[in-house]
Amino acid sequence: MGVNKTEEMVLNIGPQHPSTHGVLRLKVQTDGEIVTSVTPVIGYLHRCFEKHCENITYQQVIPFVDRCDYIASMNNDFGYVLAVEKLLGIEVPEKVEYIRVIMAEMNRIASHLLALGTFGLDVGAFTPFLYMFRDRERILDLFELTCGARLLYNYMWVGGLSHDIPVGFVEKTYEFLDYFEPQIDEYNNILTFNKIFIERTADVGILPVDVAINFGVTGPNLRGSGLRWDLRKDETYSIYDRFDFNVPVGQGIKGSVGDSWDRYWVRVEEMRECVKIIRQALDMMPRDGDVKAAVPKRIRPPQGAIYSRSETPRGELGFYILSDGKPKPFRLKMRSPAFTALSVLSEISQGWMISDVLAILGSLDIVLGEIDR
Amino acid sequence: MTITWLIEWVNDSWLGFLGLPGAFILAVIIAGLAIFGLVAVHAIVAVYVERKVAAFMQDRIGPMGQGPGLHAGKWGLLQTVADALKLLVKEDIIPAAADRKLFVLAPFILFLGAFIAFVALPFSESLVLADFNVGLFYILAVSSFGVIGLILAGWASNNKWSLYGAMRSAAQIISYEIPAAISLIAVILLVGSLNMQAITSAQSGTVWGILPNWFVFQNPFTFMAFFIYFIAGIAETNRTPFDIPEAESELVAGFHTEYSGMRWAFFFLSEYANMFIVCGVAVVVFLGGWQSPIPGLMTGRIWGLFWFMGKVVFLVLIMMWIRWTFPRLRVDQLMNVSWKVLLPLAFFNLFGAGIWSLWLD
Amino acid sequence: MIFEDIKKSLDQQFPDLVLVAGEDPFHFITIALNKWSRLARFLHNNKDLKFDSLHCITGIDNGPENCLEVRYNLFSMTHRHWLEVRIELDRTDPRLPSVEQIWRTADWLERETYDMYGIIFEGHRDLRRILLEDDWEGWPLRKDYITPEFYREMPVPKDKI
Amino acid sequence: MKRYFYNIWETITTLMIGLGVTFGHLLRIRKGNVTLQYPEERWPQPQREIGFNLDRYNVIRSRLHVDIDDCIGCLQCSRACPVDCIKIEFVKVDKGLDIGTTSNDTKKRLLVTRFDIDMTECCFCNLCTYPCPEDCIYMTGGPNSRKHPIDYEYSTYDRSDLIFRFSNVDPDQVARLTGQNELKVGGK
Repeated sequence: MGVNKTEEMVLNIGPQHPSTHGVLRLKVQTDGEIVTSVTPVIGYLHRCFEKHCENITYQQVIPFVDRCDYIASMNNDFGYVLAVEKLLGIEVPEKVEYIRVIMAEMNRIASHLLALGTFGLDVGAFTPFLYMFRDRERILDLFELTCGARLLYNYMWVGGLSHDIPVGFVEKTYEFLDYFEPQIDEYNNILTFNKIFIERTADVGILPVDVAINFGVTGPNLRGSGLRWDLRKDETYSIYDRFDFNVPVGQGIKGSVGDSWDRYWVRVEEMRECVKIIRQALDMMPRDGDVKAAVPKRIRPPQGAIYSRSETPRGELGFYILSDGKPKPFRLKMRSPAFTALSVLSEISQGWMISDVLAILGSLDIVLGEIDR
Repeated sequence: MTITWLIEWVNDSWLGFLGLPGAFILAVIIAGLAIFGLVAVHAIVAVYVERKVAAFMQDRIGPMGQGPGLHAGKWGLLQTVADALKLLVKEDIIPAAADRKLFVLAPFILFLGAFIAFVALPFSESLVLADFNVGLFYILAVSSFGVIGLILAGWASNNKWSLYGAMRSAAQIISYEIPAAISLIAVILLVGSLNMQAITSAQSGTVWGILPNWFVFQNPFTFMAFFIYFIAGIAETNRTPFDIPEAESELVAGFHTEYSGMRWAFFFLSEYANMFIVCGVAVVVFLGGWQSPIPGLMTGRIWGLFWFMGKVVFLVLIMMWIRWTFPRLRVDQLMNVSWKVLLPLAFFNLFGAGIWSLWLD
Repeated sequence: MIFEDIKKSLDQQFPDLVLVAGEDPFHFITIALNKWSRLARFLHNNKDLKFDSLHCITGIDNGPENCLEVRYNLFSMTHRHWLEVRIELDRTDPRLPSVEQIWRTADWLERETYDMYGIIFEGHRDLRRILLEDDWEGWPLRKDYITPEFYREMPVPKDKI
Repeated sequence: MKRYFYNIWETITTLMIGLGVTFGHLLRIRKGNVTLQYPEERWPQPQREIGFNLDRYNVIRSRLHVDIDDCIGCLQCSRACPVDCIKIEFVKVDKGLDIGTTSNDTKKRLLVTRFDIDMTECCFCNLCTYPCPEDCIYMTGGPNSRKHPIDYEYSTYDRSDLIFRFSNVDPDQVARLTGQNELKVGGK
């Protein structure tokens, strides 16, 4: 059998291809349908984020942070403002913390919906994708109600928020949660437990936990490999210690631990946990308070460097900020979770088929805006 | 209304001066045009229905238009007509690196394969163009002719995606021909004929008291054979969950990546024609062809056509329903399903059907 | 383990390794360039330290007159402690040993640092530009970088109004 | 062998469940439809439960608009803009001259000769509207509807039409008011 080998062919998946989630190019060496090596080529969406940040003030960085992971802007903002607040050493009001958590978790649901939907699309299921987009739209509607924007919010400011939540937001959110929870079962019925979907994803692209850690893979991808590691629990920031929620991990229900199905399943379960957190946060949130009380007039952090990380839907988003005491950051490095997640692709997709490479890519849930920055 | 009847009719009319050869040519042209019309109309309607069905399943409303003018008619009824017109006037692009002759030829070969299969389909009691005694065999033979078109298209495009699509589809269609044919043999065994009309006639009357005596109800083995045939049929028409040759998210558009305009429309047309053929065969062999579902009620030539078309449309709708629900299989899993599940089941069925017919005797 | 303990165990293993240990506002150590390769292996393999996760590699340009710098943020998933390692590099010929084979995540992070600062990681198996084009000239994140007027004869866009 | 048949059974049941879901949606299309037919229906349609009432907004992200009569030329918005899409130039007016007051009764001291916003560059971050002391730069529609209605389509045939020039000062006026052409250019 070993000699029965055909001439290898290089297949360029992307930069324009239906399932590369942006402008990613994969140089795939194939032997028939079997993939022998994958080389991701990135940088097509490079926008000089870090260079840009050195020329604008801390406040002005936020719109650009939004645009890095455009699927989960709220979470990115959250990570950034946490870093700057740590550098400045300011405490934010109670209400701001709650609203931030609600927004971040809502965006986590929206992001996971998109991740799951496009994953379904990658393996050929079109209808669940539209169901998930339909529900994501309702979250975006809520965001639009709050801050006027649907995708790039610039809502969280250093020390506060740009606005208080509007009248009726809390009721609308409860309404959405009541509507959303049964929808998860529907997704499970149509996609998650569909035998074809299981066949396509279970046991495919297994990412062992030690490889995941060595490659710096974080977030749902790491949890899919079976490690119970969530910054919201293990390195609590903001007010996440006040909420009662579980951290779902991959258990290999349909295949082995760490396969594509597990990564998918972790996201599905995480949506339920997000709903739980939002419910608690809405219940506990103080109804009045000034959301701009702690917003500093001028942001001039003292000299020093800080590395701060937070849990976004894609993993651990780190900001390394070096301040020289001026209103503009001296150096701002963003450690994006999707960047490391993509780097593991060539490791775990060898020996699978072309269709599997795209399924694995879908299960890693990358956003090219964040990888290329 | 067979082709012989048509020739005689032409010969007897004022066109009699053409002689028998001329009448033959004219009759063939008339028949061809009629089939082409049917295929085109079916494609236009089916595309519209497919878009609507897909939209409704996805909580959308699909093509819409609420008035004359630029809109495509009320409820978007004229949407596919507009699309067809657009495709007709679109620029015809042939890639520079393509094999020109084969590139041009491929869509027609594919279409031909679907087209000539219509000859043997019995639309009604008397409406069948050529009622040969090997009708079923003929349809099976010519409908796999189209795969040559697919391979040519993939090869001639000189594009890696197209090549992958073509190779996949060749492997796929060849694999699924076998379970499809074997499941049909179970019925042929019971009827003892390959003639389509004979198979249809064998399904008259009732079974189990109330149900029509169709093969799908007649005995458990033919019941299973129907499902095996239908699944294999979906695979033969390259539709989800077996659409790996065109697998949008993997191979961009598979074998027709490089095609545009009318040439692409021919691929589309032949896909829908193929669906019609597969469903037509399923209807004739398993669902009683042009026979009424309530035996004795609403029979006759026109009703026969109505029942036949109705059943075909029903099966086509199920195909659409399946398409818009499922993900796609991987290429090796596809082969697994064919060779390890459908084929053994089909053989088991054949065996069972044989025993059943012996036992009945 | 808290920072003092980490520093103590490092001092035991490598005397006169740590040039500076300070707070800025978080703990860090600055080390000499030539020790990095051995230190990295020690940090990764030592049972008590076990820095199994390399979080971030940050390249820093301290201005045209000053040095380049690379900072590593290490984290231990098992013991949950942090360490920031700083290495200062010569501006004219920035070179330091690669840790790509110890922490595989360093593969891309080092490539990115190389791409932006021109810092050469010796021993990296595939040190190419990652975000920019292969034929890009200059190191964009250095403070003395001048934006080119043209790239492949295409003008670099400027403000319109 | 058992596994083989179990797989077939699992396939059939799970696929049937999936088919059931889509069929349910097919039947419930009247209730479940989420399509908004754009030219006929527009987005803020509270009665259709799509979107919300405009009064409920905090803010809207739309086209920037400047009430130029209220502008005092303080450059705050231009400084706040992260993409530098606001360009302001002004002329200092002699102390004695009166060029009017804003609606907040602030006396204007600077004559804004140029106030251009390039909406092709705008990133809709809303940062410019907060520091304005006279509230004269804002995004149209939503809560600001009474100041300026929303530009719903907000599309043009030409890119240059998206550069909005708000200043209404003509050069003669500048010369008359200042007596000199000493222009102090603002902006970053």
